[in-house]
Amino acid sequence: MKDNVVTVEFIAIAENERFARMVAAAFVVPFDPTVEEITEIKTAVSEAVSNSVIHAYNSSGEGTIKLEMRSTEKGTITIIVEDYGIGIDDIEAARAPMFTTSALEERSGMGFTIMESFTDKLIVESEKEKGTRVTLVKMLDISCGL
Amino acid sequence: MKDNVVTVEFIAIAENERFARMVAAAFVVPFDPTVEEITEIKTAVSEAVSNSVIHAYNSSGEGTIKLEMRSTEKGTITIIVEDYGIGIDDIEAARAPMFTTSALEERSGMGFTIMESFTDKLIVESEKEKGTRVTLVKMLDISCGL
Amino acid sequence: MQIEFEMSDDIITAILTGELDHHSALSIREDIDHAMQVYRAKNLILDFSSVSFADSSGIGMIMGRYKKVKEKDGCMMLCGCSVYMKRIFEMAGIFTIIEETEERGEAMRQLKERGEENER
Amino acid sequence: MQIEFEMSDDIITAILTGELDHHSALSIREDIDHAMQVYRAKNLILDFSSVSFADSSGIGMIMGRYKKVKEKDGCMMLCGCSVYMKRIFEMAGIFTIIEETEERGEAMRQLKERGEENER
Ligand SMILES: Nc1ncnc2c1ncn2[C@@H]1O[C@H](COP(=O)(O)OP(=O)(O)O)[C@@H](O)[C@H]1O
Ligand SMILES: Nc1ncnc2c1ncn2[C@@H]1O[C@H](COP(=O)(O)OP(=O)(O)O)[C@@H](O)[C@H]1O
Repeated sequence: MKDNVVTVEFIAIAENERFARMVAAAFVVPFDPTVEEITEIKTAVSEAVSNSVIHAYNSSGEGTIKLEMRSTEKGTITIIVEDYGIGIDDIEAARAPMFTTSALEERSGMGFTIMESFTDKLIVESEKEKGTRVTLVKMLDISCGL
Repeated sequence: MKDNVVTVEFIAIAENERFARMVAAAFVVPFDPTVEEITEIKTAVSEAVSNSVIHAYNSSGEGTIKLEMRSTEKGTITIIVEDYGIGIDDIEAARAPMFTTSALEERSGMGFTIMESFTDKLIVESEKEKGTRVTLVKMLDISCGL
Repeated sequence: MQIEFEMSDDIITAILTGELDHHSALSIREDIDHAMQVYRAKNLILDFSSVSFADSSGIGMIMGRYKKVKEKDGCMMLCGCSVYMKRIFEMAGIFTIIEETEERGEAMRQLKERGEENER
Repeated sequence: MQIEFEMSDDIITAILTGELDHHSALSIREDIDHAMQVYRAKNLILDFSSVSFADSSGIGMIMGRYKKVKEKDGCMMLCGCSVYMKRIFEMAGIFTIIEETEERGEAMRQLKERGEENER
Protein backbone atom coordinates (compact mmCIF):
# COMPACT_ATOMS: atom_id res chain seq x y z
CA MET A 1 0.00 0.00 0.00
CA LYS A 2 1.29 3.44 -0.82
CA ASP A 3 1.56 6.27 1.66
CA ASN A 4 -1.81 7.47 2.78
CA VAL A 5 -3.01 10.74 4.22
CA VAL A 6 -6.37 11.68 5.61
CA THR A 7 -7.66 14.78 7.36
CA VAL A 8 -10.78 14.94 9.45
CA GLU A 9 -12.38 18.06 10.87
CA PHE A 10 -15.17 18.05 13.40
CA ILE A 11 -16.80 20.25 15.98
CA ALA A 12 -15.48 20.06 19.52
CA ILE A 13 -18.36 18.26 21.19
CA ALA A 14 -17.77 15.40 23.61
CA GLU A 15 -19.80 13.04 21.37
CA ASN A 16 -17.05 13.29 18.76
CA GLU A 17 -14.38 11.83 21.06
CA ARG A 18 -15.70 8.39 20.21
CA PHE A 19 -16.02 9.26 16.53
CA ALA A 20 -12.38 10.38 16.45
CA ARG A 21 -11.04 7.16 17.89
CA MET A 22 -13.21 5.05 15.58
CA VAL A 23 -11.81 7.01 12.63
CA ALA A 24 -8.26 6.43 13.85
CA ALA A 25 -8.98 2.71 14.17
CA ALA A 26 -10.49 2.64 10.67
CA PHE A 27 -7.39 4.33 9.28
CA VAL A 28 -5.03 1.62 10.50
CA VAL A 29 -7.22 -1.35 9.49
CA PRO A 30 -5.31 -1.98 6.22
CA PHE A 31 -2.19 -2.72 8.29
CA ASP A 32 -3.95 -5.54 10.11
CA PRO A 33 -2.84 -4.26 13.53
CA THR A 34 -3.03 -6.27 16.73
CA VAL A 35 -5.79 -5.62 19.27
CA GLU A 36 -3.08 -4.11 21.47
CA GLU A 37 -1.97 -1.67 18.79
CA ILE A 38 -5.54 -0.62 17.99
CA THR A 39 -6.33 -0.10 21.67
CA GLU A 40 -3.21 1.99 22.20
CA ILE A 41 -3.97 4.19 19.19
CA LYS A 42 -7.63 4.62 20.14
CA THR A 43 -6.70 5.50 23.71
CA ALA A 44 -4.03 8.04 22.73
CA VAL A 45 -6.38 9.71 20.22
CA SER A 46 -9.17 9.74 22.78
CA GLU A 47 -6.90 11.55 25.27
CA ALA A 48 -5.77 14.16 22.78
CA VAL A 49 -9.26 14.86 21.43
CA SER A 50 -10.79 14.99 24.93
CA ASN A 51 -8.15 17.54 25.91
CA SER A 52 -9.16 19.77 23.01
CA VAL A 53 -12.85 19.45 23.89
CA ILE A 54 -12.31 20.09 27.60
CA HIS A 55 -9.30 22.36 27.93
CA ALA A 56 -8.87 24.14 24.60
CA TYR A 57 -12.52 25.12 24.26
CA ASN A 58 -13.56 24.94 27.92
CA SER A 59 -16.21 22.29 27.21
CA SER A 60 -18.20 24.95 25.37
CA GLY A 61 -19.07 22.70 22.45
CA GLU A 62 -17.77 25.44 20.17
CA GLY A 63 -14.62 25.27 18.08
CA THR A 64 -13.07 22.89 15.61
CA ILE A 65 -10.71 19.99 16.02
CA LYS A 66 -8.57 18.71 13.19
CA LEU A 67 -7.25 15.19 12.97
CA GLU A 68 -4.56 14.49 10.39
CA MET A 69 -3.46 10.91 9.87
CA ARG A 70 -0.57 9.67 7.78
CA SER A 71 0.75 6.21 7.16
CA THR A 72 3.82 4.95 5.38
CA GLU A 73 4.21 1.61 3.64
CA LYS A 74 6.36 0.45 6.56
CA GLY A 75 3.55 0.95 9.06
CA THR A 76 4.55 4.22 10.68
CA ILE A 77 1.35 5.98 11.69
CA THR A 78 1.44 9.70 12.47
CA ILE A 79 -1.68 11.25 13.98
CA ILE A 80 -1.88 15.00 14.57
CA VAL A 81 -4.65 16.39 16.77
CA GLU A 82 -4.95 20.13 16.42
CA ASP A 83 -7.19 22.72 18.03
CA TYR A 84 -7.45 26.49 17.87
CA GLY A 85 -8.26 27.02 21.53
CA ILE A 86 -6.66 28.62 24.56
CA GLY A 87 -3.29 26.91 24.27
CA ILE A 88 -0.96 25.61 26.99
CA ASP A 89 1.11 27.93 29.19
CA ASP A 90 3.82 25.59 30.37
CA ILE A 91 4.03 22.49 28.21
CA GLU A 92 6.58 20.77 30.39
CA ALA A 93 4.39 21.15 33.47
CA ALA A 94 1.30 20.01 31.53
CA ARG A 95 3.06 16.82 30.42
CA ALA A 96 3.97 15.80 33.97
CA PRO A 97 1.92 12.94 35.44
CA MET A 98 -0.97 14.05 37.66
CA PHE A 99 -0.78 17.67 36.52
CA THR A 100 -4.22 19.01 35.72
CA THR A 101 -5.96 22.36 35.69
CA SER A 102 -9.38 20.68 35.90
CA ALA A 103 -9.27 18.67 39.11
CA LEU A 104 -12.76 19.88 39.98
CA GLU A 105 -14.07 18.25 36.82
CA GLU A 106 -12.47 14.99 37.94
CA ARG A 107 -9.61 15.11 35.48
CA SER A 108 -6.69 13.00 36.60
CA GLY A 109 -3.83 14.74 34.83
CA MET A 110 -2.81 11.42 33.26
CA GLY A 111 -3.73 12.22 29.65
CA PHE A 112 -0.28 13.11 28.35
CA THR A 113 1.31 10.33 30.40
CA ILE A 114 -0.96 7.79 28.74
CA MET A 115 -0.38 9.25 25.27
CA GLU A 116 3.35 8.97 25.86
CA SER A 117 3.14 5.43 27.15
CA PHE A 118 0.84 4.18 24.37
CA THR A 119 2.78 5.61 21.42
CA ASP A 120 6.37 5.63 20.20
CA LYS A 121 6.65 9.41 20.16
CA LEU A 122 4.63 12.33 21.48
CA ILE A 123 5.21 15.93 20.39
CA VAL A 124 3.24 18.77 21.99
CA GLU A 125 3.30 22.22 20.43
CA SER A 126 1.18 25.08 21.69
CA GLU A 127 0.80 28.81 21.61
CA LYS A 128 -1.30 30.81 24.09
CA GLU A 129 -4.64 31.88 22.57
CA LYS A 130 -3.66 30.25 19.26
CA GLY A 131 -4.11 26.57 19.95
CA THR A 132 -2.39 23.26 20.48
CA ARG A 133 -1.04 20.58 18.20
CA VAL A 134 -0.36 17.10 19.53
CA THR A 135 1.56 14.67 17.32
CA LEU A 136 1.35 10.97 18.06
CA VAL A 137 3.66 8.57 16.25
CA LYS A 138 3.10 4.84 16.36
CA MET A 139 5.24 2.22 14.64
CA LEU A 140 3.06 -0.77 13.83
CA ASP A 141 4.64 -4.18 13.82
CA ILE A 142 3.90 -5.30 10.28
CA SER A 143 6.58 -7.98 10.15
CA CYS A 144 3.85 -10.49 9.31
CA GLY A 145 3.40 -8.58 6.05
CA LEU A 146 0.37 -6.85 4.60
CA MET B 1 -27.37 15.47 20.74
CA LYS B 2 -26.91 18.74 18.92
CA ASP B 3 -26.36 19.01 15.20
CA ASN B 4 -23.04 17.60 14.15
CA VAL B 5 -20.82 18.20 11.16
CA VAL B 6 -17.67 16.43 10.11
CA THR B 7 -15.50 16.70 7.01
CA VAL B 8 -13.02 14.09 5.89
CA GLU B 9 -10.51 14.45 3.09
CA PHE B 10 -8.48 11.60 1.70
CA ILE B 11 -6.53 10.61 -1.36
CA ALA B 12 -8.39 8.74 -4.07
CA ILE B 13 -6.88 5.30 -3.64
CA ALA B 14 -9.04 2.17 -3.66
CA GLU B 15 -7.86 1.29 -0.13
CA ASN B 16 -9.75 4.33 1.17
CA GLU B 17 -13.14 3.04 -0.04
CA ARG B 18 -13.30 0.88 3.04
CA PHE B 19 -12.01 3.69 5.26
CA ALA B 20 -14.74 6.00 3.96
CA ARG B 21 -17.56 3.60 4.77
CA MET B 22 -16.14 2.87 8.22
CA VAL B 23 -16.04 6.62 8.88
CA ALA B 24 -19.64 6.97 7.75
CA ALA B 25 -20.65 4.11 10.06
CA ALA B 26 -18.74 5.71 12.95
CA PHE B 27 -20.53 9.00 12.35
CA VAL B 28 -23.99 7.51 12.80
CA VAL B 29 -23.14 5.37 15.86
CA PRO B 30 -24.55 7.93 18.36
CA PHE B 31 -27.98 7.43 16.78
CA ASP B 32 -27.93 3.74 17.58
CA PRO B 33 -28.96 2.80 14.03
CA THR B 34 -30.20 -0.63 13.00
CA VAL B 35 -27.92 -3.06 11.17
CA GLU B 36 -30.04 -2.41 8.10
CA GLU B 37 -29.53 1.36 8.30
CA ILE B 38 -25.78 1.00 8.83
CA THR B 39 -25.47 -1.40 5.90
CA GLU B 40 -27.45 0.90 3.61
CA ILE B 41 -25.33 3.91 4.53
CA LYS B 42 -22.06 1.99 4.18
CA THR B 43 -23.12 0.62 0.81
CA ALA B 44 -24.23 4.00 -0.57
CA VAL B 45 -21.00 5.67 0.59
CA SER B 46 -18.96 2.83 -0.86
CA GLU B 47 -20.63 3.31 -4.25
CA ALA B 48 -20.09 7.07 -4.30
CA VAL B 49 -16.46 6.89 -3.18
CA SER B 50 -15.64 4.04 -5.58
CA ASN B 51 -17.06 6.13 -8.41
CA SER B 52 -14.72 8.98 -7.56
CA VAL B 53 -11.73 6.64 -7.35
CA ILE B 54 -12.56 4.84 -10.61
CA HIS B 55 -14.32 7.34 -12.85
CA ALA B 56 -13.38 10.82 -11.63
CA TYR B 57 -9.68 10.09 -11.38
CA ASN B 58 -9.45 7.14 -13.78
CA SER B 59 -8.10 4.82 -11.10
CA SER B 60 -4.87 6.84 -11.14
CA GLY B 61 -4.58 6.95 -7.36
CA GLU B 62 -4.17 10.72 -7.67
CA GLY B 63 -6.68 13.31 -6.56
CA THR B 64 -8.65 14.08 -3.45
CA ILE B 65 -12.07 13.00 -2.28
CA LYS B 66 -14.01 14.97 0.30
CA LEU B 67 -16.65 13.48 2.53
CA GLU B 68 -18.91 15.85 4.43
CA MET B 69 -21.32 14.43 6.95
CA ARG B 70 -24.05 16.25 8.82
CA SER B 71 -26.60 15.04 11.30
CA THR B 72 -29.55 16.71 12.92
CA GLU B 73 -31.04 15.93 16.29
CA LYS B 74 -33.93 14.23 14.53
CA GLY B 75 -31.64 11.70 12.85
CA THR B 76 -31.43 13.12 9.34
CA ILE B 77 -28.01 12.19 7.99
CA THR B 78 -26.63 14.05 4.98
CA ILE B 79 -23.46 12.72 3.39
CA ILE B 80 -21.78 14.59 0.55
CA VAL B 81 -19.11 12.85 -1.50
CA GLU B 82 -17.18 15.31 -3.63
CA ASP B 83 -14.36 14.91 -6.13
CA TYR B 84 -12.49 17.28 -8.43
CA GLY B 85 -12.17 14.87 -11.33
CA ILE B 86 -13.43 14.59 -14.90
CA GLY B 87 -17.11 15.15 -14.14
CA ILE B 88 -20.19 13.57 -15.72
CA ASP B 89 -21.41 14.47 -19.19
CA ASP B 90 -25.01 13.39 -19.01
CA ILE B 91 -26.15 12.94 -15.42
CA GLU B 92 -29.53 11.52 -16.35
CA ALA B 93 -27.95 8.82 -18.48
CA ALA B 94 -25.37 8.06 -15.80
CA ARG B 95 -28.08 7.52 -13.20
CA ALA B 96 -29.95 4.96 -15.31
CA PRO B 97 -29.60 1.33 -14.20
CA MET B 98 -26.93 -0.66 -16.07
CA PHE B 99 -25.36 2.43 -17.60
CA THR B 100 -21.59 2.32 -17.29
CA THR B 101 -18.61 3.70 -19.17
CA SER B 102 -16.34 1.06 -17.65
CA ALA B 103 -17.83 -2.25 -18.72
CA LEU B 104 -14.36 -3.55 -19.55
CA GLU B 105 -13.36 -3.06 -15.94
CA GLU B 106 -16.36 -5.16 -14.92
CA ARG B 107 -18.43 -2.26 -13.65
CA SER B 108 -22.11 -3.08 -13.61
CA GLY B 109 -23.61 0.39 -13.91
CA MET B 110 -25.66 -0.23 -10.78
CA GLY B 111 -23.89 2.23 -8.47
CA PHE B 112 -26.36 5.12 -8.69
CA THR B 113 -29.30 2.72 -8.66
CA ILE B 114 -28.09 1.23 -5.37
CA MET B 115 -27.40 4.65 -3.87
CA GLU B 116 -30.92 5.68 -4.76
CA SER B 117 -32.47 2.54 -3.37
CA PHE B 118 -30.47 2.58 -0.11
CA THR B 119 -31.09 6.23 0.80
CA ASP B 120 -34.06 8.57 1.08
CA LYS B 121 -32.69 11.08 -1.40
CA LEU B 122 -29.89 11.20 -3.93
CA ILE B 123 -28.67 14.40 -5.58
CA VAL B 124 -25.99 14.32 -8.26
CA GLU B 125 -24.30 17.53 -9.38
CA SER B 126 -21.41 17.59 -11.81
CA GLU B 127 -19.46 19.81 -14.11
CA LYS B 128 -17.18 18.56 -16.87
CA GLU B 129 -13.49 18.78 -15.88
CA LYS B 130 -14.49 20.34 -12.56
CA GLY B 131 -15.78 17.41 -10.60
CA THR B 132 -18.81 15.71 -9.11
CA ARG B 133 -20.77 16.09 -5.92
CA VAL B 134 -23.09 13.33 -4.75
CA THR B 135 -25.45 14.07 -1.85
CA LEU B 136 -26.96 11.17 0.04
CA VAL B 137 -29.74 11.83 2.54
CA LYS B 138 -30.83 9.18 5.01
CA MET B 139 -33.56 9.57 7.62
CA LEU B 140 -32.77 7.30 10.52
CA ASP B 141 -35.62 5.84 12.48
CA ILE B 142 -34.85 7.14 15.96
CA SER B 143 -38.33 6.70 17.33
CA CYS B 144 -36.86 4.49 20.06
CA GLY B 145 -35.14 7.64 21.32
CA LEU B 146 -31.48 8.42 21.83
CA MET C 1 -10.71 -9.98 1.59
CA GLN C 2 -9.45 -13.58 1.68
CA ILE C 3 -10.18 -16.34 -0.77
CA GLU C 4 -9.92 -20.11 -0.48
CA PHE C 5 -10.54 -22.74 -3.14
CA GLU C 6 -11.94 -26.24 -2.97
CA MET C 7 -11.95 -28.68 -5.90
CA SER C 8 -14.39 -31.51 -6.44
CA ASP C 9 -14.45 -33.19 -9.87
CA ASP C 10 -14.70 -30.33 -12.35
CA ILE C 11 -16.30 -27.94 -9.85
CA ILE C 12 -14.23 -25.26 -8.16
CA THR C 13 -15.63 -23.53 -5.10
CA ALA C 14 -14.31 -20.10 -4.16
CA ILE C 15 -14.96 -19.30 -0.50
CA LEU C 16 -14.77 -15.55 0.06
CA THR C 17 -14.15 -13.95 3.45
CA GLY C 18 -14.27 -10.25 4.29
CA GLU C 19 -15.52 -7.17 2.46
CA LEU C 20 -16.19 -7.26 -1.27
CA ASP C 21 -15.74 -3.81 -2.81
CA HIS C 22 -14.05 -2.31 -5.86
CA HIS C 23 -10.66 -2.58 -4.18
CA SER C 24 -10.91 -6.21 -3.14
CA ALA C 25 -12.74 -7.26 -6.33
CA LEU C 26 -9.67 -6.28 -8.35
CA SER C 27 -7.56 -9.06 -6.87
CA ILE C 28 -10.36 -11.55 -6.20
CA ARG C 29 -11.33 -11.79 -9.85
CA GLU C 30 -7.73 -12.47 -10.84
CA ASP C 31 -7.41 -15.15 -8.18
CA ILE C 32 -10.56 -16.91 -9.37
CA ASP C 33 -9.68 -16.74 -13.07
CA HIS C 34 -6.22 -18.05 -12.30
CA ALA C 35 -7.51 -20.92 -10.15
CA MET C 36 -10.05 -21.95 -12.83
CA GLN C 37 -7.28 -22.08 -15.39
CA VAL C 38 -4.82 -23.97 -13.22
CA TYR C 39 -7.35 -26.60 -12.13
CA ARG C 40 -9.00 -26.71 -15.58
CA ALA C 41 -12.36 -26.39 -13.83
CA LYS C 42 -15.53 -25.87 -15.88
CA ASN C 43 -17.98 -25.09 -13.12
CA LEU C 44 -17.84 -22.47 -10.39
CA ILE C 45 -19.48 -21.97 -7.02
CA LEU C 46 -19.04 -18.65 -5.23
CA ASP C 47 -19.61 -18.97 -1.49
CA PHE C 48 -20.53 -15.63 0.10
CA SER C 49 -21.45 -16.92 3.54
CA SER C 50 -18.40 -15.24 5.13
CA VAL C 51 -18.67 -11.98 3.17
CA SER C 52 -19.58 -9.20 5.60
CA PHE C 53 -20.03 -6.44 3.03
CA ALA C 54 -20.65 -6.18 -0.71
CA ASP C 55 -21.48 -3.33 -3.07
CA SER C 56 -22.07 -3.15 -6.82
CA SER C 57 -18.48 -4.24 -7.46
CA GLY C 58 -19.73 -7.67 -6.43
CA ILE C 59 -22.22 -7.61 -9.28
CA GLY C 60 -19.47 -6.83 -11.77
CA MET C 61 -17.27 -9.56 -10.36
CA ILE C 62 -20.06 -12.17 -10.56
CA MET C 63 -21.13 -11.21 -14.10
CA GLY C 64 -17.51 -11.24 -15.25
CA ARG C 65 -17.00 -14.79 -13.91
CA TYR C 66 -20.35 -15.89 -15.37
CA LYS C 67 -19.21 -14.85 -18.84
CA LYS C 68 -15.98 -16.82 -18.51
CA VAL C 69 -17.77 -19.92 -17.19
CA LYS C 70 -20.28 -19.77 -20.07
CA GLU C 71 -17.43 -19.54 -22.59
CA LYS C 72 -16.34 -22.98 -21.35
CA ASP C 73 -19.92 -24.27 -21.35
CA GLY C 74 -19.77 -24.53 -17.58
CA CYS C 75 -22.29 -23.79 -14.89
CA MET C 76 -22.13 -21.35 -12.04
CA MET C 77 -23.93 -21.08 -8.72
CA LEU C 78 -23.93 -18.71 -5.76
CA CYS C 79 -24.49 -19.59 -2.13
CA GLY C 80 -24.65 -17.97 1.28
CA CYS C 81 -25.73 -14.47 0.17
CA SER C 82 -26.87 -12.26 3.03
CA VAL C 83 -30.17 -10.42 2.78
CA TYR C 84 -28.28 -7.22 1.79
CA MET C 85 -26.30 -8.94 -0.94
CA LYS C 86 -29.52 -10.45 -2.27
CA ARG C 87 -31.08 -6.99 -2.45
CA ILE C 88 -28.15 -5.71 -4.49
CA PHE C 89 -27.86 -8.76 -6.71
CA GLU C 90 -31.61 -8.78 -7.33
CA MET C 91 -31.55 -5.17 -8.54
CA ALA C 92 -29.11 -6.29 -11.21
CA GLY C 93 -31.23 -9.32 -12.10
CA ILE C 94 -28.45 -11.74 -11.26
CA PHE C 95 -30.76 -14.45 -9.93
CA THR C 96 -32.60 -14.59 -13.25
CA ILE C 97 -29.47 -16.04 -14.84
CA ILE C 98 -27.49 -17.55 -11.96
CA GLU C 99 -29.06 -19.80 -9.36
CA GLU C 100 -28.51 -19.43 -5.67
CA THR C 101 -28.79 -21.69 -2.62
CA GLU C 102 -28.42 -21.20 1.11
CA GLU C 103 -25.88 -23.94 1.69
CA ARG C 104 -22.74 -24.74 -0.25
CA GLY C 105 -23.50 -28.47 -0.10
CA GLU C 106 -26.81 -27.92 -1.86
CA ALA C 107 -25.15 -25.85 -4.61
CA MET C 108 -22.62 -28.64 -5.09
CA ARG C 109 -25.38 -31.26 -5.30
CA GLN C 110 -27.32 -29.28 -7.91
CA LEU C 111 -24.24 -28.68 -10.06
CA LYS C 112 -23.32 -32.38 -9.97
CA GLU C 113 -26.86 -33.37 -10.95
CA ARG C 114 -26.72 -31.06 -13.93
CA GLY C 115 -23.36 -32.50 -14.93
CA GLU C 116 -24.84 -36.01 -14.90
CA GLU C 117 -27.83 -34.88 -16.93
CA ASN C 118 -25.52 -33.42 -19.55
CA GLU C 119 -23.60 -36.70 -19.81
CA ARG C 120 -26.74 -38.67 -20.57
CA MET D 1 -22.38 3.64 27.90
CA GLN D 2 -25.04 1.85 29.94
CA ILE D 3 -25.15 1.40 33.69
CA GLU D 4 -27.04 -1.04 35.90
CA PHE D 5 -27.17 -1.20 39.67
CA GLU D 6 -27.45 -4.11 42.06
CA MET D 7 -27.98 -3.74 45.82
CA SER D 8 -26.94 -6.22 48.47
CA ASP D 9 -27.01 -5.06 52.11
CA ASP D 10 -25.13 -1.75 52.12
CA ILE D 11 -23.12 -2.56 49.00
CA ILE D 12 -24.09 -1.10 45.67
CA THR D 13 -22.65 -2.60 42.51
CA ALA D 14 -22.51 -0.50 39.34
CA ILE D 15 -22.22 -2.65 36.24
CA LEU D 16 -20.89 -0.58 33.34
CA THR D 17 -21.33 -1.53 29.70
CA GLY D 18 -19.79 0.20 26.70
CA GLU D 19 -17.05 2.78 26.27
CA LEU D 20 -15.85 4.87 29.19
CA ASP D 21 -14.51 8.22 28.02
CA HIS D 22 -14.85 11.86 29.00
CA HIS D 23 -18.27 12.06 27.35
CA SER D 24 -19.77 8.99 28.98
CA ALA D 25 -18.04 9.62 32.34
CA LEU D 26 -20.02 12.87 32.68
CA SER D 27 -23.34 11.07 33.02
CA ILE D 28 -22.03 7.87 34.62
CA ARG D 29 -20.63 9.70 37.64
CA GLU D 30 -23.94 11.44 38.21
CA ASP D 31 -25.84 8.17 37.92
CA ILE D 32 -23.59 6.49 40.49
CA ASP D 33 -23.66 9.38 42.97
CA HIS D 34 -27.42 9.54 42.64
CA ALA D 35 -27.87 5.80 43.16
CA MET D 36 -25.61 5.80 46.23
CA GLN D 37 -27.68 8.58 47.74
CA VAL D 38 -31.04 7.03 46.95
CA TYR D 39 -30.09 3.59 48.29
CA ARG D 40 -28.08 5.06 51.19
CA ALA D 41 -25.28 2.68 50.28
CA LYS D 42 -21.90 3.00 51.96
CA ASN D 43 -19.86 0.64 49.85
CA LEU D 44 -19.32 0.56 46.11
CA ILE D 45 -18.22 -2.02 43.57
CA LEU D 46 -17.51 -0.92 40.02
CA ASP D 47 -17.79 -3.80 37.56
CA PHE D 48 -15.80 -3.12 34.36
CA SER D 49 -16.13 -6.58 32.81
CA SER D 50 -18.38 -5.26 30.02
CA VAL D 51 -16.42 -2.05 29.39
CA SER D 52 -14.84 -2.27 25.96
CA PHE D 53 -12.83 0.94 26.12
CA ALA D 54 -11.52 3.27 28.82
CA ASP D 55 -9.17 6.23 28.86
CA SER D 56 -7.92 8.55 31.63
CA SER D 57 -11.47 9.81 32.19
CA GLY D 58 -12.00 6.46 33.87
CA ILE D 59 -9.27 7.29 36.38
CA GLY D 60 -10.96 10.58 37.24
CA MET D 61 -14.33 8.87 37.60
CA ILE D 62 -12.92 6.18 39.91
CA MET D 63 -10.95 8.63 42.08
CA GLY D 64 -13.99 10.90 42.34
CA ARG D 65 -16.18 8.03 43.57
CA TYR D 66 -13.43 6.86 45.93
CA LYS D 67 -13.40 10.27 47.63
CA LYS D 68 -17.16 10.18 48.11
CA VAL D 69 -17.13 6.63 49.48
CA LYS D 70 -14.35 7.52 51.92
CA GLU D 71 -16.34 10.52 53.16
CA LYS D 72 -18.99 8.04 54.28
CA ASP D 73 -16.37 5.69 55.77
CA GLY D 74 -17.27 3.14 53.14
CA CYS D 75 -15.17 0.77 51.07
CA MET D 76 -14.76 0.52 47.34
CA MET D 77 -13.61 -2.24 45.00
CA LEU D 78 -13.10 -2.69 41.28
CA CYS D 79 -13.60 -5.85 39.28
CA GLY D 80 -13.35 -7.13 35.73
CA CYS D 81 -10.71 -4.67 34.46
CA SER D 82 -9.22 -5.64 31.09
CA VAL D 83 -5.47 -5.73 30.66
CA TYR D 84 -5.62 -2.28 28.98
CA MET D 85 -7.63 -0.73 31.76
CA LYS D 86 -5.21 -2.18 34.28
CA ARG D 87 -2.31 -0.57 32.43
CA ILE D 88 -4.02 2.83 32.61
CA PHE D 89 -5.20 2.48 36.19
CA GLU D 90 -1.77 1.27 37.30
CA MET D 91 -0.08 4.35 35.83
CA ALA D 92 -2.27 6.44 38.12
CA GLY D 93 -1.51 4.20 41.12
CA ILE D 94 -5.16 3.33 41.58
CA PHE D 95 -4.48 -0.22 42.76
CA THR D 96 -2.35 1.07 45.63
CA ILE D 97 -5.48 2.53 47.21
CA ILE D 98 -8.38 0.55 45.72
CA GLU D 99 -8.39 -3.23 45.53
CA GLU D 100 -9.37 -5.15 42.47
CA THR D 101 -10.59 -8.67 41.73
CA GLU D 102 -11.34 -10.66 38.61
CA GLU D 103 -14.88 -11.65 39.51
CA ARG D 104 -17.67 -9.56 40.92
CA GLY D 105 -18.62 -12.32 43.38
CA GLU D 106 -15.13 -12.26 44.88
CA ALA D 107 -15.27 -8.44 45.27
CA MET D 108 -18.62 -8.80 47.03
CA ARG D 109 -17.24 -11.49 49.35
CA GLN D 110 -14.24 -9.38 50.33
CA LEU D 111 -16.36 -6.28 50.99
CA LYS D 112 -18.76 -8.26 53.18
CA GLU D 113 -15.87 -9.77 55.17
CA ARG D 114 -14.51 -6.30 55.83
CA GLY D 115 -17.90 -5.12 56.96
CA GLU D 116 -18.12 -7.97 59.47
CA GLU D 117 -14.61 -7.23 60.74
CA ASN D 118 -15.60 -3.61 61.32
CA GLU D 119 -18.64 -4.67 63.33
CA ARG D 120 -16.56 -6.74 65.76
N1 LIG E 1 -5.51 20.97 23.92
C1 LIG E 1 -5.24 21.62 25.07
N2 LIG E 1 -5.51 22.95 25.18
C2 LIG E 1 -5.24 23.62 26.33
N3 LIG E 1 -4.73 23.03 27.42
C3 LIG E 1 -4.44 21.73 27.40
C4 LIG E 1 -4.68 20.95 26.22
N4 LIG E 1 -4.30 19.69 26.49
C5 LIG E 1 -3.83 19.66 27.74
N5 LIG E 1 -3.91 20.88 28.30
C6 LIG E 1 -3.46 21.24 29.67
O1 LIG E 1 -2.58 20.24 30.14
C7 LIG E 1 -3.07 19.68 31.36
C8 LIG E 1 -2.69 18.22 31.47
O2 LIG E 1 -3.34 17.46 30.46
P1 LIG E 1 -3.54 15.89 30.65
O3 LIG E 1 -2.23 15.27 31.04
O4 LIG E 1 -4.17 15.36 29.43
O5 LIG E 1 -4.51 15.75 31.91
P2 LIG E 1 -6.05 16.14 32.12
O6 LIG E 1 -6.73 16.22 30.80
O7 LIG E 1 -6.58 15.04 32.94
O8 LIG E 1 -6.04 17.44 32.84
C9 LIG E 1 -4.56 19.96 31.33
O9 LIG E 1 -5.12 19.97 32.63
C10 LIG E 1 -4.61 21.32 30.66
O10 LIG E 1 -4.33 22.36 31.56
N1 LIG F 1 -17.61 10.67 -9.64
C1 LIG F 1 -17.76 10.46 -10.96
N2 LIG F 1 -16.98 11.12 -11.86
C2 LIG F 1 -17.12 10.90 -13.17
N3 LIG F 1 -18.03 10.04 -13.71
C3 LIG F 1 -18.82 9.36 -12.88
C4 LIG F 1 -18.74 9.53 -11.47
N4 LIG F 1 -19.67 8.73 -10.89
C5 LIG F 1 -20.30 8.10 -11.90
N5 LIG F 1 -19.82 8.47 -13.10
C6 LIG F 1 -20.29 8.00 -14.42
O1 LIG F 1 -21.58 7.43 -14.26
C7 LIG F 1 -21.60 6.08 -14.71
C8 LIG F 1 -22.58 5.26 -13.91
O2 LIG F 1 -22.16 5.15 -12.56
P1 LIG F 1 -22.67 3.96 -11.66
O3 LIG F 1 -24.16 3.88 -11.75
O4 LIG F 1 -22.12 4.15 -10.28
O5 LIG F 1 -22.09 2.63 -12.30
P2 LIG F 1 -20.60 2.09 -12.47
O6 LIG F 1 -19.71 2.71 -11.42
O7 LIG F 1 -20.73 0.62 -12.27
O8 LIG F 1 -20.15 2.45 -13.86
C9 LIG F 1 -20.16 5.63 -14.62
O9 LIG F 1 -19.87 4.56 -15.47
C10 LIG F 1 -19.41 6.92 -15.01
O10 LIG F 1 -19.37 7.09 -16.40
